[in-house]
Amino acid sequence: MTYREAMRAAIREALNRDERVFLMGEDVGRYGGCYAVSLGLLEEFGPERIRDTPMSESAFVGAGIGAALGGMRPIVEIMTVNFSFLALDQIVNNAATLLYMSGGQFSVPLVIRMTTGAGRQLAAQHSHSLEGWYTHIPGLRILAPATLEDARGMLWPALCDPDPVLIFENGILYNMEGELSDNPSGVDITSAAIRRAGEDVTVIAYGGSVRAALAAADTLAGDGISAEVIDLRSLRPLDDEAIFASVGRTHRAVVVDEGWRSGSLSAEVSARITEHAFYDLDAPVARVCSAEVPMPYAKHLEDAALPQAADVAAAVHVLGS
Amino acid sequence: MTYREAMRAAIREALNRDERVFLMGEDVGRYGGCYAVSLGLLEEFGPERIRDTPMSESAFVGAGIGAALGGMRPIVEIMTVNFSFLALDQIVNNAATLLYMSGGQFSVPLVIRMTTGAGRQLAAQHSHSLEGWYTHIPGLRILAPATLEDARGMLWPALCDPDPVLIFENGILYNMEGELSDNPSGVDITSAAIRRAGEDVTVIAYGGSVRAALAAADTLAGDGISAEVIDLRSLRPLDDEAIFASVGRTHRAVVVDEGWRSGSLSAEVSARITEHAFYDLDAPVARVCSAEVPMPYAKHLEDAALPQAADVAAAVHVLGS
Amino acid sequence: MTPRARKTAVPDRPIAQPGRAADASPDAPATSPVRPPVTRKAPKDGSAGTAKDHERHLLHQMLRIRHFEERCVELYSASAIRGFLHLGIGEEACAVGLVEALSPEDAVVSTYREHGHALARGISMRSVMAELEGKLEGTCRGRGGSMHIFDAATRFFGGNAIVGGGLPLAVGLALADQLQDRRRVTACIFGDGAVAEGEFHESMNLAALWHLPVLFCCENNLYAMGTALARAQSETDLSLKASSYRVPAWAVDGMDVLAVDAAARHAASAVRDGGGPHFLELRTYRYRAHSMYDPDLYRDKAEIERWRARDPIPALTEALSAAGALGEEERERMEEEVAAEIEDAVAFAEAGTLEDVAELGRFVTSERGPEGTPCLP
Amino acid sequence: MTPRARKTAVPDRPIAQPGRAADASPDAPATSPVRPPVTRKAPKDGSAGTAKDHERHLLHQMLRIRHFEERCVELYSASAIRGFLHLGIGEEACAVGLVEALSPEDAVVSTYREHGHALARGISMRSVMAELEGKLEGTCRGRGGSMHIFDAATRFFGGNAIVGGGLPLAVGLALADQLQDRRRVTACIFGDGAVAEGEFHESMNLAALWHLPVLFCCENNLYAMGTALARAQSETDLSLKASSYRVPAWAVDGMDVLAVDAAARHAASAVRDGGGPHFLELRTYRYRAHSMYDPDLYRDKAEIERWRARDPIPALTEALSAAGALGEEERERMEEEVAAEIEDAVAFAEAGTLEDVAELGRFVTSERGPEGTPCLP
Ligand SMILES: Cc1ncc(C[n+]2csc(CCOP(=O)(O)OP(=O)(O)O)c2C)c(N)n1
Ligand SMILES: Cc1ncc(C[n+]2csc(CCOP(=O)(O)OP(=O)(O)O)c2C)c(N)n1
Ligand SMILES: [Mg+2]
Ligand SMILES: [Mg+2]
Repeated sequence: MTYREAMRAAIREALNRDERVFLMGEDVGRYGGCYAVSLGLLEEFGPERIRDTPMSESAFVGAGIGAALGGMRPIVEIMTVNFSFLALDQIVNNAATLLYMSGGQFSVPLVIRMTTGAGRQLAAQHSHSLEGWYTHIPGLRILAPATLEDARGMLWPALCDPDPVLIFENGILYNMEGELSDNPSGVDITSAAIRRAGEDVTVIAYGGSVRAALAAADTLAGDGISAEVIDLRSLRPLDDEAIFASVGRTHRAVVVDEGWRSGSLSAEVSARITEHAFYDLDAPVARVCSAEVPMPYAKHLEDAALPQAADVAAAVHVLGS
Repeated sequence: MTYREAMRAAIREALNRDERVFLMGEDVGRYGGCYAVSLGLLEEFGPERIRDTPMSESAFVGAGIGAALGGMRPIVEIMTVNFSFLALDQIVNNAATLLYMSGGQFSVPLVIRMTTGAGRQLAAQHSHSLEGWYTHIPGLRILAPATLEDARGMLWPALCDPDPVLIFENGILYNMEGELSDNPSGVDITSAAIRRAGEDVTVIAYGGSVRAALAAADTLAGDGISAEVIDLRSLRPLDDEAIFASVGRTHRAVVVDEGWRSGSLSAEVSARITEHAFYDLDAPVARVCSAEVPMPYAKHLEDAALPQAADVAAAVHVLGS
Repeated sequence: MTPRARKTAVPDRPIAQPGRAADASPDAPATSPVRPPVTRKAPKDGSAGTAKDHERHLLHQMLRIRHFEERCVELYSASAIRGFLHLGIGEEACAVGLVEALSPEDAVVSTYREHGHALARGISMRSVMAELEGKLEGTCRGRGGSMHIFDAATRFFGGNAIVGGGLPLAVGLALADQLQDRRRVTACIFGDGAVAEGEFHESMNLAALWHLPVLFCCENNLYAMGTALARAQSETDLSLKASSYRVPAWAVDGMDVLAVDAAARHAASAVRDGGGPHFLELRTYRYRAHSMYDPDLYRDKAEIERWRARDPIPALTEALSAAGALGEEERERMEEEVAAEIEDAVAFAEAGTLEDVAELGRFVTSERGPEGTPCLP
Repeated sequence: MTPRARKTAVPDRPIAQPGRAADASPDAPATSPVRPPVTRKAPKDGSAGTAKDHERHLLHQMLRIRHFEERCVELYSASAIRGFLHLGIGEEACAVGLVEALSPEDAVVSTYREHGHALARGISMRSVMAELEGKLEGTCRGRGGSMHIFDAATRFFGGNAIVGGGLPLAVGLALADQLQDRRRVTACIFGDGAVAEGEFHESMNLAALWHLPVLFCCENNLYAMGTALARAQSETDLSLKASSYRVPAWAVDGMDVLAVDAAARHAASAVRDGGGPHFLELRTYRYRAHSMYDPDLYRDKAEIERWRARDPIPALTEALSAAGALGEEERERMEEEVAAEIEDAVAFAEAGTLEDVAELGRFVTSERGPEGTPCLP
C-alpha cells in the first residue's frame, strides 16, 4: 500500500462512517484528484459527495466553512499549498476566527487537505512549504502525516475535531510504500512521535523531512553518534512536552524544516527549546532548512536548495564539536 | 507634524521627484485614504497619479506589479494587512518571485504600503500584525517605520529599490506627533537603530511595539536596570549585526512583537540570537508577544491580549534573576 | 440528485430581466422602481392580521432601527461604543423589507453594517447594544462589537467585516441545506463595493452552477466608502451583472419598504421552491458617513438631501396615515415604545459586565464537540 | 485624461455581440465559427509578400510548434524534461493566429501551457528547449522550466503557473502603457478554467473601468484539467460573460488559424487605437492529456477524434494545396526545415550547461537597479 492509498482509504472510511462527510475540490472527482488520491471515489460515492469544483479557491474553501456551519463535515482539498493563498482570507479571517468572534457560538468542523513541499521540479510557483506559516494562526490545528499510518489515521480524528484542521501532505510521500495494520482507523493527533530513539542529539523533523532526518541518523550511527528522531506530526499545537523531554535527555537539538529558514516553523521550535531548556543545552539549537530562494526548476539547483540528509548530519557534527 | 503627515510628505516628495511614481489603492483619492494619509493629494496630483481603485485587492496589487514591470514606480496602498490576504498570491507568487523565476530578467520595483496592528478596538478581522509572516518570503524587503523620521524617510529609498518593498505602518502611530528636520528625505533602510542605549539587557522591538519597549526601559531604569532598545526598522532582511553586537554587550535579550507568539518574527530573532551568541547569553532569549487569540473588541480584553510595557519589564525581570 | 440534474431545472435565461427603468444614480433618486410581478402578500406567514397590520409592523421595525442607530451616534460620542461603527441610517427599508420576508429557519449572512439586519431578525436590542458596548451580555460576549454580531438562535451568521468574505459562507450554508434536503433560504447581504471583489464572482458562479438556495441581496447605496459606483464598476447595472451568471435578478427601490418586502418574499419563495439562487439589488442610500471616521468629502450635500426626501420612514408613515391606517396617537405610541425599548437596551448594556480577562483564551478552540460531532468510540 | 473621461469613449454596449451561433460543445465541434466583421488583412504589417506567403508562414509556425511539442513528449519519456509539462498540441492555431497578430512592442502574458506562444513570439527554439531541459542557456537559466518561460527581448512575461495570476499583471502592463502614452497592446492569454477565478472578474472590471489596452484571449479548450466547462461555469458562453463587463467580445473558431489571425488583428488594432480592452474566446481543444501526469479519464475517445478531424494543420495544408499555393515539394521542405530546427534546438539544449550551484542565491533580489531606477544622489 502507498501513502496515497492510505489517504484514500481514510477518506473512504470517513465517507462510509458519517453521511455528513463529503469531499470537495478541484478535480477530486472525474480526474481522480490531481495526485490521484481520490481516484475511484466518485464512482463509489457519487458526485454529491465527491464534488468537483470550478477553479475558485476562495469560494469553495469558504463554502466548506459555510457547509460546516450548516451541519456538514466537509473535507476540502486544495490541490497544493501554493493555491491556498487564494483562499487564505477565508481560512484565517473566517475558519480560524468565527468561533472566537462569535463568543463561542459557531464552531467550524472543517478539514482542509493540501499537498505541500518541493522535490519534483515543479519550480517557484508549485513548491512552497508553507505549513509553518499556517501554524501562526490561532484557531487552526495543523497536521503533517509523515507515515502511512498517519496518512491513514489522522483524517478521522481531524473530522472529529469541532474546529478547523489543516492536513499537509508532502507530495514526495504519495508513492511511499508500506504495510498497515488491519484496524488502522484513528491515531492520536496531539502528540509528536519518536521515530528513532537515540541519546546524543535530538533531530526534530516533520512531514517530508522525516526521511532526511532518519537517513541522517543512519549516517550518524556510523560515526558513533546516536540521534533521536522526533516527528512533530502536529505542527499546531506543538507537542512541547515530547520535544523538551527528548532534548532534556540529549542536550542537543537540530530542527529540520523544508520551509525557508527565516520565519519558519523551525524558528519557533528553536525559540521554544531555548526558552524552556536553555540551561540543559550543550550547544545552540541548530536549524537545517531550505535555501531562501524561490524554488528553481533544474534538478541540481532544487536539490541544493532543499535540506538533505547530509546537511542534517553535518549540522549535528557542528553541534557535537 | 504627525506620523500621518510625515508619510504624506514622503508620498508627495516621491510624486514630485519622479513622474513614474503614482499612488493606487482603495479610497486613496476622493476619500483621502482610509487613515487620511493621502488627504489632499488627489487635488494636488490628479486622478491619474492618485488613483482610486475598486475593491479588488488581488487585481490592483497585481496591476501594481504589472505597472512596475512596465516601467512605472507604483506605490500601492492596501488599506490594512488584513485585506492583503486577498492579494497574497500576487505578492508571493508574482512580486517576490518574478525576478528569480525569469533568471534575473524582470525586476519588480513596487512599493506596497499597508496599515498593521491592533489597539483600536477593531476586533478580529481588522487587527492582525502579519508583517512577521511576510518576512518569511524571499525576494521581499519588509520595512516598519516606528518614528516620524522613518515614516518620512523610508519611502524614497524603498522606491529606489529595484525589488518589491512592503512598508507596514502601525495604525496606532498615525497620530504620533514630533518634529522633523528640514531636509529629511532618505534614510538608510537596511539597518536597525538603537533607540536607547543600555548595558544590562537588549530589548528588541519594531513598529508599534517600540513605544512599549521604551516605556519599559524607563520603568526598568527606575529599578536600576539599564535596557538597550533596538528598533529593527528592517524586518527582512534583519540587521543581524546590530542585534548580535548589542546582545554581545548585554548578554540578555527580550524580543517584543505584536504578532501572535507562535511562528512570529520574534521566534526568528530569538533563534538567530541563540545560534549566533549562545555562549554569550546569560539567560535564554525571552519573547513578549500578543496572546494567541483573534483580537477581541472589548478594550480590556484587547489590552490584555497585546504586549504592554509592563509585560516587557516583567520579562526583563525574569531574565535578570 | 446531482448538481447537473438540478441544473436542468433552471430556466435558460433569468426569469425576469433586470430592471433598467429604475434609475438610482446619484443625480436622480429612483422614483419609479421596478417591482417584481407579484401581488403583495401582506401578513407574515402564519400570522393573522391585515395588510395594514403588517405595514405598521414594518414601520415599527424601521423606527426601532433608525432610533437605535441614532442613539449609537450619541454613545459613540460618549465613548461607550468604540472601534468602527457603520450605520445604516437611510437604508432601513432594505433591512426590514428583506429580513421580515424570511422564515425563522432561514439563515442571514450580513456585513459590518448589520445592526438593522440583526434587529429585524429578532435579536434582542439589549444584546445588540451590549455587544456594541463590549459587554459580556452582548451577542458575542463583547468580543465582536458593532462589526461582528452573531446569533445562533436566529441563524444570524455575522457581522462579517471583510468585504465579500460572507458570500462564500452563504454558499456553503446553502450547500449544507441542499445536501440535507432542507427547504431553507440563506440570505446573503453585501454592498455595491463587494461586487468588485473576486469572491462575488466565484460565489455567484458556484451558487448558480450548483443551483443553491441563496438569496443574494446587494444593498447598492452607490458608494463603497468614498468610491462611487461608477468609479468602481465598468457595468453599473448590478442586476445585469448578476444575470450574467444565469441568476434571476431584479433591481428594487430600496427606499420603499413595501417594494423590498414584496420583492424579497417573491425571491425567497422562488429560492425555497428550488429555483436556485436569486439576486436582488436594493437601490438605497446611506445618509451618514461611511463610519464614524469618515469626513464624507466625496458627496454633494444636495445629493444627500435629494435622497433624504425619499426617506422610507416618513414615506410609509404618511402613506399609512393617508390611508387612515395610522392615527397620530398610534404613531406616538409607536415612537414611545421604541424609545422605551432603546432606553431599556442602553440601561441593560450599561449595567452589563466585562468578560473576565482570565477568559481571554476561551473559544480560540471549542471546549467540546458540538452536539453530534462524529467521534471516535 | 482621467479614467472617467476616457470611459466616455467606450460604446454603451459591446461593439459586437458575442457569437451564439458557434457551438463548441464537446459533442459538436465548431463548424460555423463566428468571425468578426473584418476583411482579412493578410501580410504582416510592414512586410511585403502576398496573402498566401502569410498563410504559409502561419502553417510553418504551427508546424514548428506541433513538432517541437511532439519532441518534448519523447524527451519527457527520456527524462530530459521533468516537472509538469503541458502541451498545446491541437491548439496551435490559437497561439500562432494570436501572437502573429501582435507587434514587437506589444507584450504577451501567458500561462504554463505557453510553448506555442513563446515560439510564435520569436523566442528562439534553442533557448526554449534549453529551458525545458533546465540548462543555463535556457530563457531563464533553467530555473523556470516548461511552465515559466520569460523573455525580456520579446516582452514575453511568462509562463505563469498560477491560474488567473497573469491577468492582473497584464492589466498593470497596460496601465503603464496608458500612463506613458504608448500605443501598445498587452495580450493576456488564459484558459477557460481561469474564468472561474476571482482574478478574472477583478481584472476584467479594472481593465474595462480604466479603458486599458489589454487584449484578453481565452483559449477555451473545454476543460480545466478534468473539469468540463459545463461543470465549471453556470454560463458557458464565455464571450457573453466578458461582455457583462462592457468589454467587446467575440467567439472565434480556434481550430482555424486564419480566423484567429483575422480576429486577433481586428481586436489588437481596436485596442491599440484606444478602444479599451477586448476579449477573444478561442474555441479549441487539446488533443493530449492535461499534463504528463494526467491519465485522461474524463474524456471520450470519440470526442477527441471529432476534434482531431478539425486539426488546424492539415486543414491549412490542404487549403493551401488546393489553392495551388503549396506544392508537395515546398511542404516537404517546410517539414525538413522544422525538423532541422528542432534537432538543432535539442542538440543545443543537450550541449547546454548547468548553472553553477554557487549561483543558487542570485536574483532573489536585483544585483543593481534596472536602467533608470530613481536613485538617491
Ligand atoms: C476586503 C476588504 N477591503 C477593504 C475593506 C475596507 N472597507 C470596509 S467597508 C468598505 C466599503 C464597502 O462598500 P460596500 O460594499 O458598498 O458597502 P457599504 O459600506 O456601502 O454598506 C471598505 C473599502 C474591507 N473591510 N474589506
Ligand atoms: C490557482 C490555481 N489553482 C489550481 C491550479 C492547478 N491547475 C493547473 S492547470 C489547471 C487547469 C486550468 O485550466 P484552463 O484554465 O482551462 O487552462 P488549460 O490547462 O485548459 O489550458 C489547474 C486546475 C493552478 N495552477 N492554479
Ligand atoms: Mg455601498
Ligand atoms: Mg482549458
